Amino acid sequence: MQEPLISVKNLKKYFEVGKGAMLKAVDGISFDIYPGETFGLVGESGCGKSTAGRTIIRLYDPTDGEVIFNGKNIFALSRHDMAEVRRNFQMIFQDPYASLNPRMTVLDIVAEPLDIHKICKNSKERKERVIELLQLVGLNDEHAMRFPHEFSGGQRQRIGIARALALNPKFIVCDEPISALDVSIQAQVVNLLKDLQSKLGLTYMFIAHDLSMVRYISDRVGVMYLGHMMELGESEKLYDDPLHPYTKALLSAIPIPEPEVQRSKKRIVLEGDVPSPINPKDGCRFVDRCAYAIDRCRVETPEFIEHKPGHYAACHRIGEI
Amino acid sequence: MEKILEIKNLAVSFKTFFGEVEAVRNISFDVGKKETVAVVGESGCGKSVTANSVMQLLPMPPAFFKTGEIIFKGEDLLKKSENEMQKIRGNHIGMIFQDPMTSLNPTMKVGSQIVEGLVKHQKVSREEAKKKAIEMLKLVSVPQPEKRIDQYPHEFSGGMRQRVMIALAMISNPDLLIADEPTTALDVTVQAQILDLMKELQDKLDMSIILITHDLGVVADMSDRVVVMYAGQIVEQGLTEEIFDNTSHPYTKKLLASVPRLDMKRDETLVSIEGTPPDLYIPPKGCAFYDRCDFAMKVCKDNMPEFTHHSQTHASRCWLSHPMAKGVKGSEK
Amino acid sequence: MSKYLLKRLVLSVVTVWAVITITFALMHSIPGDPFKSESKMPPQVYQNLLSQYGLDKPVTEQYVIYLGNLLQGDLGASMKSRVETVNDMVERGFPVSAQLGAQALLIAIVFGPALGSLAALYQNKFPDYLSMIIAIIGISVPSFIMGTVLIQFVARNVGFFPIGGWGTWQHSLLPSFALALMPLATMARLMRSSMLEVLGQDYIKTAKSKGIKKSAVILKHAVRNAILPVISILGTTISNLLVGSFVIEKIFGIPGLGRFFVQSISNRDYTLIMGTTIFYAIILIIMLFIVDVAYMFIDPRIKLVKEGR
Amino acid sequence: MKADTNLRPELFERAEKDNKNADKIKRPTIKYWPDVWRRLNHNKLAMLGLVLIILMGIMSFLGTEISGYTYFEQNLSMRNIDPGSEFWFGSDELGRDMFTRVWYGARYSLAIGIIAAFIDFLIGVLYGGIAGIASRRVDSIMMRVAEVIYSIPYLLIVILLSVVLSREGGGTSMFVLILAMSLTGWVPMAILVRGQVLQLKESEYSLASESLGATKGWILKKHIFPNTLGPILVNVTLTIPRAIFAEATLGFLGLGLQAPKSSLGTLANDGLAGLAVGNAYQIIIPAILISLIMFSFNVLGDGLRDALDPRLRK
Repeated sequence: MQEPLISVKNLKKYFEVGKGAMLKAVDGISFDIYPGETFGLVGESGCGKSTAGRTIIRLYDPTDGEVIFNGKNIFALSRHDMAEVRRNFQMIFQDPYASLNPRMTVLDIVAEPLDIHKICKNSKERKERVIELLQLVGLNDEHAMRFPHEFSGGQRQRIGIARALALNPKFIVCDEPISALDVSIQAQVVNLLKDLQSKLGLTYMFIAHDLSMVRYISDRVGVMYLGHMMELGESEKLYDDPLHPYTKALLSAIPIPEPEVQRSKKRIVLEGDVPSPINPKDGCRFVDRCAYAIDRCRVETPEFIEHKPGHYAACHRIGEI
Repeated sequence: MEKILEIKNLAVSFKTFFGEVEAVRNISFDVGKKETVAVVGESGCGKSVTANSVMQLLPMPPAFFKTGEIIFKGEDLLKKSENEMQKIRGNHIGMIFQDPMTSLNPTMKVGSQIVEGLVKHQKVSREEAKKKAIEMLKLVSVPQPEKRIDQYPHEFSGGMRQRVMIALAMISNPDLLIADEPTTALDVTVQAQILDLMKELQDKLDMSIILITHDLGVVADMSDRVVVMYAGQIVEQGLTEEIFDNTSHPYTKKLLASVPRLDMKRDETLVSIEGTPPDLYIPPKGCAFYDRCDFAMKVCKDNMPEFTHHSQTHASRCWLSHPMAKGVKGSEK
Repeated sequence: MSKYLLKRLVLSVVTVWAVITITFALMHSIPGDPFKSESKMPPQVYQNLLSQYGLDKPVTEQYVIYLGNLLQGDLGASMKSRVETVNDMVERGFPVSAQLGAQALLIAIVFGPALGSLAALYQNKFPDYLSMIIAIIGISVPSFIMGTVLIQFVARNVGFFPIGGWGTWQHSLLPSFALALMPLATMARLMRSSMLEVLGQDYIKTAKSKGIKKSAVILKHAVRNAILPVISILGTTISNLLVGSFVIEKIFGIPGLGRFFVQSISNRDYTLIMGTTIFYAIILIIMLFIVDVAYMFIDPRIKLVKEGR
Repeated sequence: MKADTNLRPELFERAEKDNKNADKIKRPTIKYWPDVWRRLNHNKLAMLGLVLIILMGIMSFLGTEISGYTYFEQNLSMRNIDPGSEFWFGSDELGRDMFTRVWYGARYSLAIGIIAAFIDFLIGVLYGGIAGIASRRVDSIMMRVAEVIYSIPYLLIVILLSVVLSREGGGTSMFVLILAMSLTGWVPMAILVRGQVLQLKESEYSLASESLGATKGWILKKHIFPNTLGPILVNVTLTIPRAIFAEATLGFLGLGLQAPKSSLGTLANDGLAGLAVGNAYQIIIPAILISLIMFSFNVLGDGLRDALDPRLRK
């Protein structure tokens, strides 16, 4: 079997929100990401998927856990060593309006990673590299001297992608890169990402709440709920044959753009909202909204185990339901 | 079918510093009794402006009506005075908005916000109003309504707030509900709850719904008929099945193809629409989709296509449907 | 909520203590002692005076004694006026100043937000321009100039208004107005921008969609929310009014605490300055505290904002 | 279809175009500060303020030179002369030329306002910046301290300090006035800067920069500082009139500069005495000048705020 590019082990990230209140955004998740694949991470707002992405590339200091890259735990690296590793990890952000500094030209924005790591010897080389990157994402040198506010949302997101590519990274965390965009533009960006992946051999972690898009782009998908990983598996298998009651409900909630299918399908409607991640109780995180919950679910947190080859889930009642 | 709302030749513009923006350009459609009509399109296509025009909630100036009629139960709303409109808003037509986090007054108790319209329209007493507020919260399945009416919006979650908004819009039992992207800001599981709730209430209360959305899945779920808007115009309209199964306009086709489906193979490519919609400061003379259309013909650039009727209910605005375009790539069904 | 109140209370007490200590330290950092300048005083008398005011003791002990006295409500003696204590002057002057301040505050609170709302509702129309002209005059013309102008051009020409002094309610009109103008202008400007922002909010649209009257939309939804930032600057406003009252009382010859304070400054009556300053500080900090508490009741979200996050 | 008559078959051929053109931006590029300047230029009131500030700035130096008098030269035979060709703004009760004294006073008032605003700026940016980037505990302590300082009434402290630091019977030196004003005046700036830094630190472009491997210093320099510049500038512009107003009030209360030096506040104070004996011009002229200065800086500050408002930038 292939060696994973990145191995996430028991990752935890808590935030202190006042006295004795702990927001457990990510609470012990583990998974591997293999080279060249797209690993999708889905879940509803507040499930901790973005925090997980940010913690993995050490934008946030982890509370606990390990991320193994090239045989080393990057959380244990010194600042200096981390700077080297960091060049391999990049990130694309959700809001193309907020993630580009409004006061910098596109040239300076895309060149920022080059400047930080002092890669280019002179301004000519720098500019050439930037234009090369812009062309890679379908923009050109005409756009280099302009400011972010002159671009449309999709164009901005492409600028963000060009910036992320500047250091020839191996791994890119895409944090909801399309959720702020219009439907017709989403496809542009997703196609570009796929295209770049095959061209440059990139590995993605694709975070989103749009389940259909995640299925389309990902090889494997993890489903998060309130800081826990509920289910993980190859995307088609997970979507066709979900194991966890939460995944089932989530999938059945997606409205399908085909009237006959949508109207004839039976929907599992979950009661209530996602509970607060502040000081969550022991036991399964989904217990309050789960139709199959038994007493055991309230006391014992289900283990995350492999039920079918490559298909993991955390539920006491798999097989029974 | 009995029509409850007819929009005829509506054109709405905004006066701005740079000139006139033609946000809605001569649209016509109607809504039947107990019918759900979805208005679909991308941001800036004029769908929200249309919704707000019916309620006359557009800021004027800068907005102004250029032409058109909005006939609601036989009367033209555009001819009504502000006072007359107030008797219709919240009473005969209710509205819910996109973002439940910002559409409730943060400093007013939820109960008072729900009944405020009722108190005005039906002059009910405080006691009755309170009873009615509790009843409405029960109707939209907010738990513990007796306690909840005395709370403030920030004590509610997003999904619960949208339920409150629905209660607020429905309290006077309106004939028409305008829902402007009611589930866009919500998670999928909550979206499913809200959509179910809307359908249930529609059955119970016999009302019509105009559903403004960009989510084709929601459209497929909810609507009887669909109006597709692009650059301030209607490019296609028809029964939901006609729009999805018998798509005519290239824009609608591309829009449908750009959404990934759950049964799609992973190696299929998503269709993307290159470029962006035109700037409505200077609306194009011809077809607005010309720049992004794969099948554009020479005629499309400077000549505005008329509607071609494919059935009693289905029409689209495209030159490819013209008899002279027979045989041109894209004209085949 | 009570936790926040308590925190706020503790902070207020600390502030009061800080003011007392700073004031005390400043007043005792003046080289020499206040009686040195009174020429040719017999040494015995001088010693007596020192011990009478406790000035012969070490500074730290004086500080403790002073704090103790303050706790009992004793603001100290005046050095120049041997008959009246600071407490006497406060008793005499404060009611006058308080009335003046309260009237000015009332004028500002009533007319400031009203003008600001009007300006926002009629943005870029005549009422907007008019309100903003008033507001610009209000922030540009310091109160001592406004006061002088009012005496010169209004009081001298209109017999209705007395030129100065204090007594009837007519006496208080012009000074209250002169004092109110700057806070009124500040509030009007703040209210205008706040109102414009609120009018663009989604919940205003919701309110309109209910079909309620325009006036109800404005009063119950817009003004109610737009006034919050105005209330949050009330503390600063009160502080400005207080200082403004020094000036106004001087111009109009009003026998308020402010005038005593100004006189004590020109007389270099250090104990009086110290006592009055501390009294002012305490009053102000109490006002700030009240404003804060009031704000908490008016804005239901504040509990979350201040405690949670 | 009415247009049918004009339709020729060749119109129904594929149009030759490619969709690649869709990314082209037609409008010319606009840089940030030129755009702000353009916006400010549209604001007539703000421009009036700017012009007045420049004029008054020039006059505060030139004005004392062109009258032929000095600000301290007394001429007891020429007391209380009305404005005219002899004394353009009249003379005061000691026979000094008001024109020279007013501009001399304006120079002091402006200098005090600008220097005090500058010191507030320095301390405020430093303190607020440190609080913004420091750990949450340090930040919380720093803000508590600032809050305590801020709830001490500003002018009360200024008065107290002026009393303590000035010599008996004499006036207060400019240094003391500025020191006194800066003692609490920096707090609003610090609160503003801290808020901005906290907000920008969490902004996605700062996070993006961090994810690229940037150090804190880099982010501060490249992302946070340039984006706080606007609000800081507005605040400085609005601090100047506040300091000038404070100085004028002090001068009016008899705590201003020592005669024969003058500021607009002390001139107004002297003028109040003149008013009592019927020489209204002695107070009106400095009053107008103070008001004009306050007006100019306030409208300029407002204009700048509007010009910098990101919501208006589209």
